[in-house]
Amino acid sequence: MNNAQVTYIKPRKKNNRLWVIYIALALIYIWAFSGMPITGVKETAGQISKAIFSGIFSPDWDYVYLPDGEDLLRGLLDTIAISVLGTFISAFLCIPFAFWAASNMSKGKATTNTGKFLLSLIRTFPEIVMAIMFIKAVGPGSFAGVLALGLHSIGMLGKLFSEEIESVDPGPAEALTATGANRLQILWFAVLPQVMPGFISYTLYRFEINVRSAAILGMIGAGGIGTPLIFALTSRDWERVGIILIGIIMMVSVIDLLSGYIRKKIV
Amino acid sequence: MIKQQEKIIPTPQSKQKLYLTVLLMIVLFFGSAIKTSSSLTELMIGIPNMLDLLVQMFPPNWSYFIKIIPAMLDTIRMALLGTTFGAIIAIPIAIFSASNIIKSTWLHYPVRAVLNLIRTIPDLLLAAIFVAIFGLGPLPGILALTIFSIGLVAKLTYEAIEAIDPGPLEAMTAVGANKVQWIFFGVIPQVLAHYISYVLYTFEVNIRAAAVLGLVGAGGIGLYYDRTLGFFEYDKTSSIIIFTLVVVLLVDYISTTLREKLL
Amino acid sequence: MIEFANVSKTYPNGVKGLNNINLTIEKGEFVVIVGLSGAGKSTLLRSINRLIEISSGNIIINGKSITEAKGAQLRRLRRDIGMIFQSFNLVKRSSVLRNVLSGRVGYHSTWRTILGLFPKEDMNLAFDALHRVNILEKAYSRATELSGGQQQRVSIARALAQEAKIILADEPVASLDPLTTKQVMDDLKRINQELGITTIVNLHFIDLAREYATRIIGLRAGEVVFDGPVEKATDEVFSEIYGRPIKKEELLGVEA
Amino acid sequence: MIEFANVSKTYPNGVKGLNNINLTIEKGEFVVIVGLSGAGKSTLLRSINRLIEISSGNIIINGKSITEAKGAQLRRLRRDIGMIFQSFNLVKRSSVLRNVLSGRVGYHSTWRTILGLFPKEDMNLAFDALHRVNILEKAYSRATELSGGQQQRVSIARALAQEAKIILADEPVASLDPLTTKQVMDDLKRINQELGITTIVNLHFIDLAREYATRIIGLRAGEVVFDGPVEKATDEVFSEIYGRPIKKEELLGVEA
Amino acid sequence: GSTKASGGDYVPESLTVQFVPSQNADTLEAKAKPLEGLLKEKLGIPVTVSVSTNYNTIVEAMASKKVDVGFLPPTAYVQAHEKGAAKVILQAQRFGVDDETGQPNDKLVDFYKSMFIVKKDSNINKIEDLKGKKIAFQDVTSSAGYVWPAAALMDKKIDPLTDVEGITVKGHDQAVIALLNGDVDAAVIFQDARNIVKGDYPSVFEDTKVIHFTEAIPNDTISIRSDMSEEWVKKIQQAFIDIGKDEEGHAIIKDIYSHEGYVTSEDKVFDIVRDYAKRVKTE
Ligand SMILES: Nc1ncnc2c1ncn2[C@@H]1O[C@H](COP(=O)(O)OP(=O)(O)OP(=O)(O)O)[C@@H](O)[C@H]1O
Ligand SMILES: Nc1ncnc2c1ncn2[C@@H]1O[C@H](COP(=O)(O)OP(=O)(O)OP(=O)(O)O)[C@@H](O)[C@H]1O
Ligand SMILES: [Mg+2]
Ligand SMILES: [Mg+2]
Repeated sequence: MNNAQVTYIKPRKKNNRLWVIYIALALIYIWAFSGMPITGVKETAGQISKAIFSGIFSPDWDYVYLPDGEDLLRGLLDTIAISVLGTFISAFLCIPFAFWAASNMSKGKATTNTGKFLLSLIRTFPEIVMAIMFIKAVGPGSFAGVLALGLHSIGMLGKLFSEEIESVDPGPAEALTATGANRLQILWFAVLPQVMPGFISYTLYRFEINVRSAAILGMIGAGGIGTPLIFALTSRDWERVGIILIGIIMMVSVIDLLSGYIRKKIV
Repeated sequence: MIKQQEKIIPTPQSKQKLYLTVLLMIVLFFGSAIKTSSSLTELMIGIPNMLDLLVQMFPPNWSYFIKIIPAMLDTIRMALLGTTFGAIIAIPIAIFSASNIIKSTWLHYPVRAVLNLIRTIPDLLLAAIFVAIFGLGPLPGILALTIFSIGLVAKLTYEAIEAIDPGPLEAMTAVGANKVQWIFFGVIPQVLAHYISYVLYTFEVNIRAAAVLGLVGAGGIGLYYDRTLGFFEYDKTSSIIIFTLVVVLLVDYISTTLREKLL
Repeated sequence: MIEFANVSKTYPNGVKGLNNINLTIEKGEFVVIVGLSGAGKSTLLRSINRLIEISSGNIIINGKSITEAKGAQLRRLRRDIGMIFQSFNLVKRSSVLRNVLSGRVGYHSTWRTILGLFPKEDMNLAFDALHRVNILEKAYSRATELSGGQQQRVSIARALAQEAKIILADEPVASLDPLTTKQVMDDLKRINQELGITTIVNLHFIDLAREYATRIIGLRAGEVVFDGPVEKATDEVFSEIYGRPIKKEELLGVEA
Repeated sequence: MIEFANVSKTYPNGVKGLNNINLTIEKGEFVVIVGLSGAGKSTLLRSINRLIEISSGNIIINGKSITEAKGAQLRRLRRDIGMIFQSFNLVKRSSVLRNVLSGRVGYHSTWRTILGLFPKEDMNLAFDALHRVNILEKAYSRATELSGGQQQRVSIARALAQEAKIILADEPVASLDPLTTKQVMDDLKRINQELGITTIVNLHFIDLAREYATRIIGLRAGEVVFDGPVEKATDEVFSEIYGRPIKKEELLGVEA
Repeated sequence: GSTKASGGDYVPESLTVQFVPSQNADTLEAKAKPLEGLLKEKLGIPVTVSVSTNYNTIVEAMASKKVDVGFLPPTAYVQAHEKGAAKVILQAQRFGVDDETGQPNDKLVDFYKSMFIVKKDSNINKIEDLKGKKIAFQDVTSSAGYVWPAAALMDKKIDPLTDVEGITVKGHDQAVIALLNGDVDAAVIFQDARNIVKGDYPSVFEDTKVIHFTEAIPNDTISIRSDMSEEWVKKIQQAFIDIGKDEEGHAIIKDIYSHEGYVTSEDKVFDIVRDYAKRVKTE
């Protein structure tokens, strides 16, 4: 083969534009760092943190099970029930929002943007304000916690779901379009099978976050392990904190293992 | 036409597993509903009470905006640093947690366990420890946000890594790339967009939920939520929400433009 | 009948995929489109069922403009056009059968299809189609578990099951062995002849084109550079289509 | 020299991809592997550079067992084997050039490559390779913006830039037009002859196989059913490979 | 205060009680069941007790009639009363705290105090010295952590917002630690929050000194929804008082809430809270 003269033109990138961005970023970071005083380690650091850690590492095992209730095991069980239901609610309710906000699913930027805006709004609405709203509606207790979690999680799940939808392979949807399928059919046959692993994986992740949000629920008397945790923390009862943490970590790890297993089965 | 193979319609796999899963889901759902004494009718009856609160939130107290600007700037600043540090530390953790990159379970299980631990530590405890070590102020706040960001970014990123197209990885294996090259040429281009999006999301979460900053005496916007709720001044609460929303949308806008430009 | 009237397509990045195409394809024709890689073959095919929006012009199918069609009407038009994709476009995670059945959704109500309640005849159609491309035994496998050629065949089965009036095939045999190639092309030809289904195929093989086509259209850089019955598509014509004289031995298969 | 000793591969779902393969391929050979879709061609090819782990047996490349190789040694062995994939395996979001350059990473230190500091010669090699497959002008496009054939060519360019001692090509011309096909096959042949690079190609075209191969291996259901010089690969042999007599007119291109 | 909150005709068929822990409790348990049992026994109707750490939610829940009885801190009670959501029926009693040692004494009181502490070796010895100094406060909604101390400052003509550098911390324990760390020059805490930190920092009493005690702050209330019938108000009042006197009951409320007993109370007692709220600038 005669190797003809190889000529190539390196395309001119929009370098000047990029520079503006880099400089702006640098300025923002300089501003941010300027507000961060360098403080040394405190004299009391050793003593207090030693007290904290030695407390946490000698957990209050008695608390695991108390015959008259309100112990670690029952707290964790309550927490799981709240998170399961909250997660179910949000995982279902967020799906329409997610499709609404996904740029490759809705026609026109305006639709997508309103969807994204709504999700941002839900996310910005603090969990505690939602909790107050639901306590007014159904009274304090686990149900209010479930609702607050369920509604609040829509914001995050909706966002993550919509991004998952945005990254699907358009090929199968194209094929369905070509067979004359309507939008719902395209979603069902071409999009859902592709996004399902992502959806499930995000839902499981959110479930895990919800388990940990127990602390927020605890504040409003929703039961679960959050209330005793906050009480233990504010009264600096580190042994109690220690055992509760162990409980939560074990629970989260089990959930993580299970979700890893489930994901492997479905991906 | 060519004579074809015999037409034997194969039998589908048993759906037992699917049915079992669905059944388990239903049991979980209703079990939890009973355990938490949830009732839809109760919610329906209570909705007017709920709206009562929303009504009190309007109109927002616009003049409160000016008051919270410094706190908001502080929050943004600390959130920015916390997110940045967290996002950087999250990279190796995410890579070591991904089972399609690190094949040996001996490595990614311990790393994931550490990650679980990081994600489980409650804000209050982090605050107590960091305040004890560094005293009050922005530094413990930033550190607490860093820890939180590591958990969020690393978890989401490693799951994104596990879902990438294995084709290019195969190609990189075939050219004899070492692990680092394999990651840079096969993995990173595929997850970069995801990673950036998760980092920006974490930044947003840090701005919204910077209550931990209040716990360590670093001020921030979380304090104002407590204050306005404590005084039942819902019009002010709503103006904080709106302000936060504006900031979040702004960050979102800037980040999408940036992403389009850089990727 | 498919009519192209002054059809042009410019991609967002400025590449001109099609440049002022005017064509009329009659019912029952077996058209093969040839051209270099990047000539615009896929673009032309995909504009027929409006998988890509053309930039200007109009495409009329059996008297109805698909360019202007909307909603249910557009879906109806598309249902009658089957497509075999160059890159298969299978739902990787779904079973082969489900992929094939997805070709039938245009015929049923949304709810029925979503609940998976396809009528018995549809199931038979799907199994028939799979049988015809020789992968019936893989009906319940996931699409990921198939070899390249097997995936291509699933994609063909989907189009067959659709019972369309027009079939568009974008390099349907690119990954197939000669036997299956022959079988697929024969099948396309047979349904073309027996049922009078208009068939438009993108092909890279000149000899296959000559063997099966009733008409050959040559594309170059988005323009039609040849359009005529297969007898007129001489070697000189192919030279013209491919942009430079083709030596005898370069024509694949015309004796090594 | 590539030696297969009693190589078998069973996929986790029980499908037998390869069944007790014994082969020796000498340096400088141009081997074409033919067989029905699903016969195990890809499996065979991919076991050579150990992209799939074989279930039993041993594969020895130039005296070193790749089956037993580890770490740097395995990488070194792989660096010397270029591969062209059936499904391209490009990083869709990266530029064409970066995809091609990724073929060079085995030659340089980690830091150099991740910082993108490829030496001038590597850049030239990459541009040369792109030029050779006629898509130099797309060097800075993203892989997603290319047509199917163009993507295939990028994948070929990557393997060319790798300057390997063995090239494995899994249906390298499936999506290419005859001109580019010819060019690519010629290129493969040329580097095979000039540089003595052992080349193993999966092909579906009997005539292409006959034209380019020095040796043809026929696979059926994971077993070698023919192995011999191209002269011996008569039509009867192909019938055998494809599992039933092939009529004259079914051999693609042997006169339509 | 308004009087519309008195007298109603609501007769409960079951009772929802919510408890918000008082700031100045040194041991706390997040337990509801024991009190639930005691009340059920005394009242003869089903009772549910829950604990919350946020008094906004309990006030709102009382306002929308989702909670019948709430243990409210004084400031929260005043706000609930203003919303017409609650009226006070009882106040909790605790043992007083010895000003010298910071340890509980055996006087039953229905008020507590807040105090200013500084490091032992500090040259700040009285309120006036605090001008221009860094002080750890709680959030401005806190009686002991902000309102009462701020009033004390204002008595000495020191503006709590401008004349001192206030740092808001969360938790009285954090205020003590901030002081020990030297992050602040003084801290305001309830009497005597140093006990919480003692476990982690045993020498806290030796290393700090008190420079000022504030006026008395009324103890937590037990408040009841405003439309509760007179008869039931009496019944509930009596039930709580009985629990405090009953041996078993006393042990439980002491153990869990560090309450010693309950005495009847009236809205007037909380006028001082309203006065302070009016006087003290929060923004
Ligand atoms: N989405 C796209 N964005 C930008 N340019 C595109 C896009 N798709 C195709 N092109 C360009 O349009 C031209 C025609 O592409 P097309 O896919 O129609 O070619 P083709 O004839 O089908 O080629 P092949 O035989 O390789 O499949 C090519 O130059 C290609 O690079
Ligand atoms: N990952 C996998 N899991 C299970 N079975 C597989 C997998 N990959 C391939 N197979 C099966 O192994 C057999 C051989 O596949 P292979 O990909 O080697 O065929 P091939 O000869 O390359 O076919 P084609 O010409 O269609 O590409 C096929 O029956 C296929 O279904
Ligand atoms: Mg094409
Ligand atoms: Mg193959």
